[in-house]
Amino acid sequence: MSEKPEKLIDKKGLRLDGRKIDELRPVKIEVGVLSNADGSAYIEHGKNKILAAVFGPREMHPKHLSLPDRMVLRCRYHMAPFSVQERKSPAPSRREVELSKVIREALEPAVFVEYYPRSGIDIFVEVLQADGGTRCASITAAALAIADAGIPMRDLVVACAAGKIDDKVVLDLMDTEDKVGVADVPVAFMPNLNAVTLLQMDGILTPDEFESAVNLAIEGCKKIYALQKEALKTKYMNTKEEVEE
Amino acid sequence: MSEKPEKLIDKKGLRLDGRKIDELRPVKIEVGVLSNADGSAYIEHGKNKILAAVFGPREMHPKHLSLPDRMVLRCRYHMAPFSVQERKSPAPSRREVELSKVIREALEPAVFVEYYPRSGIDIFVEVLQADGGTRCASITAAALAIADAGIPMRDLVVACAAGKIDDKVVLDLMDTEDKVGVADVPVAFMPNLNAVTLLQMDGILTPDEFESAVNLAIEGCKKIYALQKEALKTKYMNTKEEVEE
Amino acid sequence: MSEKPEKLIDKKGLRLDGRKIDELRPVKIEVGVLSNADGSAYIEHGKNKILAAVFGPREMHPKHLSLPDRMVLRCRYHMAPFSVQERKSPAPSRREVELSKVIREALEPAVFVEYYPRSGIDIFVEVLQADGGTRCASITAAALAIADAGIPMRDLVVACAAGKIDDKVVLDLMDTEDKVGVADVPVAFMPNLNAVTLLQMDGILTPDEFESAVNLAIEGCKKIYALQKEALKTKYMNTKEEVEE
Amino acid sequence: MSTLVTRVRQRQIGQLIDAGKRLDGRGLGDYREIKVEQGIIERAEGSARVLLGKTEVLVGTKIETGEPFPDTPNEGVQTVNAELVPLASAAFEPGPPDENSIELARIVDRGIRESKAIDTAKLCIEAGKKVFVVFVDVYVLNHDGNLIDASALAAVAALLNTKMPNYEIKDGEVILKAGYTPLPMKSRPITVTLGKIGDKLIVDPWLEEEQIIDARLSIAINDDGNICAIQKGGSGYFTPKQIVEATKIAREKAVELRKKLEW
Amino acid sequence: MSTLVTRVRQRQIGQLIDAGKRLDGRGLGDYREIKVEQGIIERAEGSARVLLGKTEVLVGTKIETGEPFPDTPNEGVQTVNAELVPLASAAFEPGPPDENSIELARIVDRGIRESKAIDTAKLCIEAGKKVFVVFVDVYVLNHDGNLIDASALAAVAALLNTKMPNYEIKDGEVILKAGYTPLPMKSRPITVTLGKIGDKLIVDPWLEEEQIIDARLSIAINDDGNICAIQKGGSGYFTPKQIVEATKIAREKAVELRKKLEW
Amino acid sequence: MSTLVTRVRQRQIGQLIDAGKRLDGRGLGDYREIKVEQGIIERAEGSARVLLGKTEVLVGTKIETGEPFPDTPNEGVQTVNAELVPLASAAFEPGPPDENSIELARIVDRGIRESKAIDTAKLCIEAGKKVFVVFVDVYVLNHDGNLIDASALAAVAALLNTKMPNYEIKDGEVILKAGYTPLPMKSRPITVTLGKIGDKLIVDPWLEEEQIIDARLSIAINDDGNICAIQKGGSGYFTPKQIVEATKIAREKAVELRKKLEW
Repeated sequence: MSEKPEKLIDKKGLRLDGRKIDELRPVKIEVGVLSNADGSAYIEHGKNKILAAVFGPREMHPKHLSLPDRMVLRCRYHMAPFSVQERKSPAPSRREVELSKVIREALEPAVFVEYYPRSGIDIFVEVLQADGGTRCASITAAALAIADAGIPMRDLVVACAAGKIDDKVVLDLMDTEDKVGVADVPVAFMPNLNAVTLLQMDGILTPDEFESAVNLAIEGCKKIYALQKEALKTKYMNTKEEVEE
Repeated sequence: MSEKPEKLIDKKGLRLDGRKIDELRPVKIEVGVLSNADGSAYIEHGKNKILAAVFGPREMHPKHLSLPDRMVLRCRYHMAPFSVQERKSPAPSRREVELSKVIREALEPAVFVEYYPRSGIDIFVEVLQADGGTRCASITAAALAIADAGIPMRDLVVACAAGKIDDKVVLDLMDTEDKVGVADVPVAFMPNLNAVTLLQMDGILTPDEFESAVNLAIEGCKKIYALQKEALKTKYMNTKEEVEE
Repeated sequence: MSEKPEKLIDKKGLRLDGRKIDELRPVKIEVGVLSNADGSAYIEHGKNKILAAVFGPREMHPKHLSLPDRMVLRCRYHMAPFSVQERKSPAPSRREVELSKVIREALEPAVFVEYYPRSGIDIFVEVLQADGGTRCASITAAALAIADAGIPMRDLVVACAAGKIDDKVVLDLMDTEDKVGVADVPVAFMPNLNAVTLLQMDGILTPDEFESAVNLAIEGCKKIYALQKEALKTKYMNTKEEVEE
Repeated sequence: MSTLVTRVRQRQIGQLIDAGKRLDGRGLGDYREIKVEQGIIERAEGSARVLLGKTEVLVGTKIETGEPFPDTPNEGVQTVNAELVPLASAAFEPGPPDENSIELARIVDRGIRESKAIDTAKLCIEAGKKVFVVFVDVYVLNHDGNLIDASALAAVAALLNTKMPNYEIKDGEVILKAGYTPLPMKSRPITVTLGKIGDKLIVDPWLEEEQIIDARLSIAINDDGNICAIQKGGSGYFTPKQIVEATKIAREKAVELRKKLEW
Repeated sequence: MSTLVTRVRQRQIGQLIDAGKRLDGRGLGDYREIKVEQGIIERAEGSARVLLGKTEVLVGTKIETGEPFPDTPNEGVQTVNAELVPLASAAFEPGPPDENSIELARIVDRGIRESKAIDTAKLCIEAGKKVFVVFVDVYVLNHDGNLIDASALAAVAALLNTKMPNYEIKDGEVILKAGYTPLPMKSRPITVTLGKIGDKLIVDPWLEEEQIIDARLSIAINDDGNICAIQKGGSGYFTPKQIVEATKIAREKAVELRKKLEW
Repeated sequence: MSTLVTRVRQRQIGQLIDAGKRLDGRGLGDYREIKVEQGIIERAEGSARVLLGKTEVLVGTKIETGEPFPDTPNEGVQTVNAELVPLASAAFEPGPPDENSIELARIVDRGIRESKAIDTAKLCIEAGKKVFVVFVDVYVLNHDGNLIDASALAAVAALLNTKMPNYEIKDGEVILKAGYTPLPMKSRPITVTLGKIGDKLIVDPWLEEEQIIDARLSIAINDDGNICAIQKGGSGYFTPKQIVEATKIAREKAVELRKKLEW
């Protein structure tokens, strides 16, 4: 176990990894990385390394799970055994079951589910390395995988957390800040629709701090949104090149 | 762990809780206690607190379990984690699986299963607090829940145990008597048909003691039967009042 | 735990149980030993005691596992809890899952699966006592159970291991030789077709040693093949007698 | 109810809410009638039953000894489990916990944990080796909507009702002594759930409302009015403005609900 | 067999029994032929195979060391498991134990436990810490009816055949010594199962009879003729008078079956 | 792809191989392009990613302390697990490991174990009580055929990349010290899989070839060219002659593949 640091923000206002209070960790996104999935994306957000893949729209098995008027989304968020400090059993933990649900519910508002009645899509998220904020990075990647599968969406969904460490509201907590900090507020957002599709909170915040945290997280979301669109464009350009060759 | 008492019957012939040898614990029954179930009942038998609910008759899932010429009964006897001294895991134990089976088989002779071919009912029993004799109290409550669901029955089923403590055959063992005593004989009975639908025995009894125990248990059943019918009548009166208002 | 012997082959070239290097353990086979199975066989190979039974050809459950153009084979290799030194949990181990697969794949080449489209057979193998080489003895017995069920086969499948103990390549390793020895090479064979249908290896062998081991195992197979055919004939004779009586 | 009747009724519920009204006569910000009974399961170390309209939740607590987590060697352990007992609804099936019961348990757990309601530092018997483990078992007995608030309230009520055995330590063994002490509690978090229908927020949605809300937001509020846990659920969204509005409503309603615990 | 043939045959079996006869020529109170073989699995600490007509059950025992139960710190542990092995019947499926195999195991267990057949006090190695655990694994190899009696008989036969390792204790560790001692046994309970068809009781119902009986009653009888466990099964009932009659028959048949163990 | 197209294509693949050619231009004895990247998961004690054509496998290792097996009290423990992650193929479903992932794990495990690749004697902390446990988790990320060779190669690459924490023992407790040591390795086994189509053997079958091969043979070859593990798979057979031929090819290809580890 690593020791708990006394201070998470130094005198210059910088955090353990040198970031400013409202600064994101480096984010790297790639779309269309897996050949068998209908859509896929890979994200590195800080030291998080996450793969997302989408299969479908396809027939549901078992059939009785399908719905006559809409497409069903299923989602599995899963951590690789080697993604964390202590080896994680591959069997899904209660935390993974809950996160699978909230991630699905964060993505669902973006999808035109009524276009594909009686069918379903499966969204698989694999956390290859975890560094705090995996649910947010998972949503960012999964939304791109859905788009990459050619499924019509109202908007991309992008996610980022804000939180409180020491006595400050800060953007995008990394692992140690998440564990030692005061509060964590993950937010998923559809920028074009001004819609929050995931909101959770752990810890203690005053109402004002909470409002600041939500706003800061949304600012972070908007920055990552630009990277999402960039990654989609890159994929599209490459595909176009391949076709034109 | 509580210490084992040396004597379960005192010089006056009274038991640890002051009861006489052939005396029942206090029994309180209420019918129609849950709004979502098709039928339900609640029983307090001594310190046992048990809820029973019935759903159906309804289509069976999976369908291949249904029968062309009769209704299928399913039963789940389950103990709440906080119902016993040491917390019980919510996963069904082997004991709970066995009791689910014998309770189902104790109720089945009372139900006109041939009236509802291709359908099924689910009987759910939840022991909220256990005090010895839960299977008997469960049957007493479950039979009422079936009746409350409007399912035609040959008779109610009522259950009560007799047993041997110290050197006497006694009625209705409570927790300590069950654990420290010599033998326990739970009996379920349909009084109008003179039919024993559950019979188990643990411990050692001579043939004569066994016969006395069965007869004593049946006497106990008959007393509780009166309370069962009272509870049904109360439910019916209340419903009637509601309708007439 | 028994202690590890220093030498597995003595000066006379004899093994711990007095066998010569290329000598099989005693093998006893009986066909048609279970009345409810469609086909069955019992084998004692050394101290291995193994029952195999076949049910089918019959409809598959669940149906979606069936194939339009062929019969499906399913196989379960399972060890009785009391079959080994330390009690084995009855839940299937990873080893049992793997062996179920390789045994199935060793038997499948012998069966005219195309004769029974949309149907399946279940092959159940129960190891009542284990003594090294259970997978081979299981295959030998299971092939007979398939034949006993009247399912058309290209040839019987027979299996036997060779291996290396001390510095010699030897036939048919028993328990201690398997655990302490250098390498084990189980082989399943269809003699009429010169076809190896199971081949595994543990341990370290030079290419030459490996080739010798495979050839020696095949020699062993051929000897057991004669006993297999004898057992089938005995079953057939008895059945004929019964019919003629 | 047939599907057609259901749809007509759902439209009606939606239209009423649009007009600021509810089918059962409540205002948008009103809870159904709430009853809290504490101490009804004598075998449990603590217990409480909450009736929220027809929604009924029973919570029992058990206290056992166990090992602390490696990163908090001086603190007792809190563990919350929720069972959607099949007699509570035709929609609940027996079997291992599904995502709904796991989410419910984790929301209840987080409300208690993040508000530091249990003084876990006082539950340490021997640092790094032996601590008290508090099991909180949420038992949903009748489902008529808003299980989260009913469960969270019943859990805190049961904890406030929980007694710990007195003990002393002899030769590293825990020896129980006569008498009991109340479980040391530091706060009483209240969870308030709001549903969003169109641009309206409603408090305490009941079963039929739950079927038509776009999304829900469950907000745990501490004794001092601070926010200590949030969970958004459902396949819809909230605007940032609605979120701020929801926290305001939650803080007001929490004061109201917390009074039920002072009975 | 087609359903029609089955029904005709079932009616025939029923009519015969009504007339005091059985399809296979037995009287109502007769067992099928019984064979008991002990000690056939050398790797097991004890074993026995019972053939009851075509019903075949193999029981193996294993002895290991383990912890005693907290409420019986000075006693060894007995644990019974039953597997309805899929090769025994087309109706048995592989997988975790279902209610039938669990009930079978618990009936066999209760017969042995309640009659105090195993002298568990002699299986204590170190009070409260280490005792011998006796695993009794019931393995049903062919199912032709009345698995309960065959399994119970095979279990007792296997226990009578069980050898315990000699040992001494050095520095709290169990050291195995040469040689074996028989497992200490105090009684030989026999379980007798009766089926009820209409107002008739039959002993040892075989597979086809099991399909038409209203209910069954399994009664464990101790060496001294006392009753030590009972289990009613099936969806029918017994009258109180039938129950008394059944115990009488069971006591008689138990004497007969127990002789199979004296071989 | 429609079934008809699939069949036409399969016939084409088969005919080409019969003529000594492959659809993707490879010779029968050629591997697809192989890329090995080591150390890409910083949180893991070791890791490697192997690309075999489009087949992608990630292996991570973790090192923890645990108990040795009773029969090897002085040796560390190696344990291999394989997950056919559902994003790797529409044919993979989430859930507990099926027979394919268990077989894959056991083949990878056997290659490492039987070649004594890990020097387990150096992983003993306290004989009989505490040893290092090496977890090797095989994570299949994209399935385009021949998972066995890709997984086995990635596993060895990850082990070669694995660092062990430095430690000292104080009062029976393991105290971690600064710095790391490479995991002690004694050999680098390479597994080569051959498919049989008719009387032809092909190396490294990809997904579409896997669907038409009669059987496969996976052969693990040690640094010195000896054979250390074999697994036949699939519903077909090999002649004894083909087996000998296969081992020859495997020994040649192993030399080629092992070079990928020396990067």
